[in-house]
Amino acid sequence: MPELGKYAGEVLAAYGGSIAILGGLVWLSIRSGAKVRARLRAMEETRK
Amino acid sequence: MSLLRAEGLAVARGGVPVLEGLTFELAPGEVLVLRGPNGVGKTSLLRVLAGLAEPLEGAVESEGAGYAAHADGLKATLTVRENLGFWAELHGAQVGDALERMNLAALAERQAGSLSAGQKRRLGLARLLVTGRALWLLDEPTVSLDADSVALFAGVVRAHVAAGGAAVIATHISLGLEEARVLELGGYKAVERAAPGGFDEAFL
Amino acid sequence: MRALLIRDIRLAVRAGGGFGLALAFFLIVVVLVPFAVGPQPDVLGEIAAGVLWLGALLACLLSLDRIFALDHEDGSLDLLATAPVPMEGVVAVKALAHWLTTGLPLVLAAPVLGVLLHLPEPGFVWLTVSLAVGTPALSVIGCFGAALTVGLKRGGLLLSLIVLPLYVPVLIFGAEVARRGVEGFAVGTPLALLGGLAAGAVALLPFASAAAIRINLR
Amino acid sequence: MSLWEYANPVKFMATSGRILPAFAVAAAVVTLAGVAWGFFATPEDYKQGATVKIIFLHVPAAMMAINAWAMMLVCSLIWVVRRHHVSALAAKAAAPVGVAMTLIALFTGAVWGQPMWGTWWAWDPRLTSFLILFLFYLGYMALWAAIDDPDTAADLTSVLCLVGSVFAILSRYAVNFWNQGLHQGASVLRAGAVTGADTEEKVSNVYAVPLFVSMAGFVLLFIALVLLRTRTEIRARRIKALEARARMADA
Repeated sequence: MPELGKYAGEVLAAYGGSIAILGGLVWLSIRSGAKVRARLRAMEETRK
Repeated sequence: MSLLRAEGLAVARGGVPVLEGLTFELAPGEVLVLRGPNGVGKTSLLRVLAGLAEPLEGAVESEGAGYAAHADGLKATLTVRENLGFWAELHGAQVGDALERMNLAALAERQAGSLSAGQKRRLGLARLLVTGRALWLLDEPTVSLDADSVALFAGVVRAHVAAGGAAVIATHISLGLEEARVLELGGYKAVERAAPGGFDEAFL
Repeated sequence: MRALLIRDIRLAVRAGGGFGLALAFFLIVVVLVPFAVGPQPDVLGEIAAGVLWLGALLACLLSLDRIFALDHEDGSLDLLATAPVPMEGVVAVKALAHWLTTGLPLVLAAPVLGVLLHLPEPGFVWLTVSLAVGTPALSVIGCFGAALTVGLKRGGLLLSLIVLPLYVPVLIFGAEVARRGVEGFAVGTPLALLGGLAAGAVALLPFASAAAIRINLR
Repeated sequence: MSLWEYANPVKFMATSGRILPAFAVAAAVVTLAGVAWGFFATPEDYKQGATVKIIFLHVPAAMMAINAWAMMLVCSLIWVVRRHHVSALAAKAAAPVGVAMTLIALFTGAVWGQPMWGTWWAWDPRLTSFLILFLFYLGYMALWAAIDDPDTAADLTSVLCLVGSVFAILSRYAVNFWNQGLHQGASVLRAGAVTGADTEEKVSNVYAVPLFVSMAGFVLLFIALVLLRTRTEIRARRIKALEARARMADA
């Protein structure tokens, strides 16, 4: 852990918040991707 | 000389092809009645013929048409004469005897909102007369008309056609227009084509 | 085209046409401001120009969804599209009708409401001028938003969400003219920018609006 | 062999499926490397203290917030001119990524501004422009969500994107003008002191190198996310088409 001095709170908040936003976006993208993929696969199965 | 020519027309509704392979021509003095079950694409076809929508394939040739659909484009707070006058001026024409021919002369100064459903419908058809267009595209024009009004309407169409006009009419009921050609749309229903490799540009 | 203008104005001023609603809304907003910030004349005078511009903008927004929605519902828009007039012209005329029935009354009412807010003396002329130049831009930009959302059932809120960011430059330059007028500074630069913006919007946006209408009618 | 081949969804799905894992791994590695380098291995600035570390998130996010919109603009143009569905869907897929980047830029900016300017928010031209950009993203996404027919939605959002781009640029200049008009001489608060081009001139290589790594990471991350999301959108579009087919077969 680096020495952050008196601004530790700000720096950690900035990193934490940004990682949360990015992580949320990645998670949502992957989850919706998996859902849609499964639905399409099920549909193609029933079509055959 | 033809007023309307459709060539190899394919029509979609909501992105899905419903009709394809339609080719026909309409000369002055002809009436074409579109028949087919609900959802076959009569309205979609008429909108393509009117130039409101693009065909999926093929081409439409016409010099502009008077179009009339379920909604009449009437404004409730304008009088009958004002409603009609607006459309006449927009088409660079005169109201003339359109009110008399549709049996609306007595109602000319009434607000359109106070008319009965049948009277509104007649006013909507009177609007066609003032467009001055030779080709009429009519989507269920006789909905909410009584027997007398249907006869009146058929008379107007006959007069229009006799004067060198033409009409395409989508309808369920018989209009008593014996001279009309009938186009059964069921035979032009688009079929699903094999989709090579799972996808193509249209995702089908 | 003249027929369309006359019809739209007639429809707006007849019963139920919504004429005066925007004006009443503008009045109410201005009356509410002192309740919110206090009755001190100097405080009110300082914010008056900005409040009047914002009030006019919101009042203009209020009536946007009527521009095309009613004509779409009753089929008039289909019939206009098949009439021998270009859709660009129809859109431009409808925006003009909207301005004549909404924007122009707001411009005329603004100085009167300025009195209520203790707008400083030198501000009256430039407030009126800035609104007179800016409100046509508000009408054509709003017309574009209305054209985009015409086919939607619950388009009202979406219309605001789309149109308000587009209003930012007009609001900035318009309010700047009024504020500089109040403080007695030269207004030339922001007024020229506002005028250029309005002229550009009036000249070009009808093409985008007409394209959006055609897409929605398909 | 031309770029337009990838306008074919089949081709696009096949190729993107092959390259996506590589991009995902590269994005993860480079982003983490850049951000971690910035966080752990950079010294404190003599004036800003440890807050200087925030630029390793703030600058790349701000850059991608604008680039995402630019990409949407290009995709919208391609859709309008050549009507390739993949292009329209890629624009749709990029919007939420752009929003997230804008949010990060705004959030890190506010957190940085608190100790430096003594306020969470200043109506500085740059910050204000990003707030307006955020509103444009919201309107664009809301319009996509509101329209049922996918092709109509693609058309209308493209028109909005084109017009919105012009107005976004106008807003940028208007905001600049507006702020200078208000606070003449108060340019100490200009965000330019820490962002964008100014940084590279002011700040030594100690910060510049990890910043470039982080920026490269964000670019890769953006590409990977847009590929993934575009694949999802293409599948969702196909589901819609199949459902429409089924409805038609019933009728």
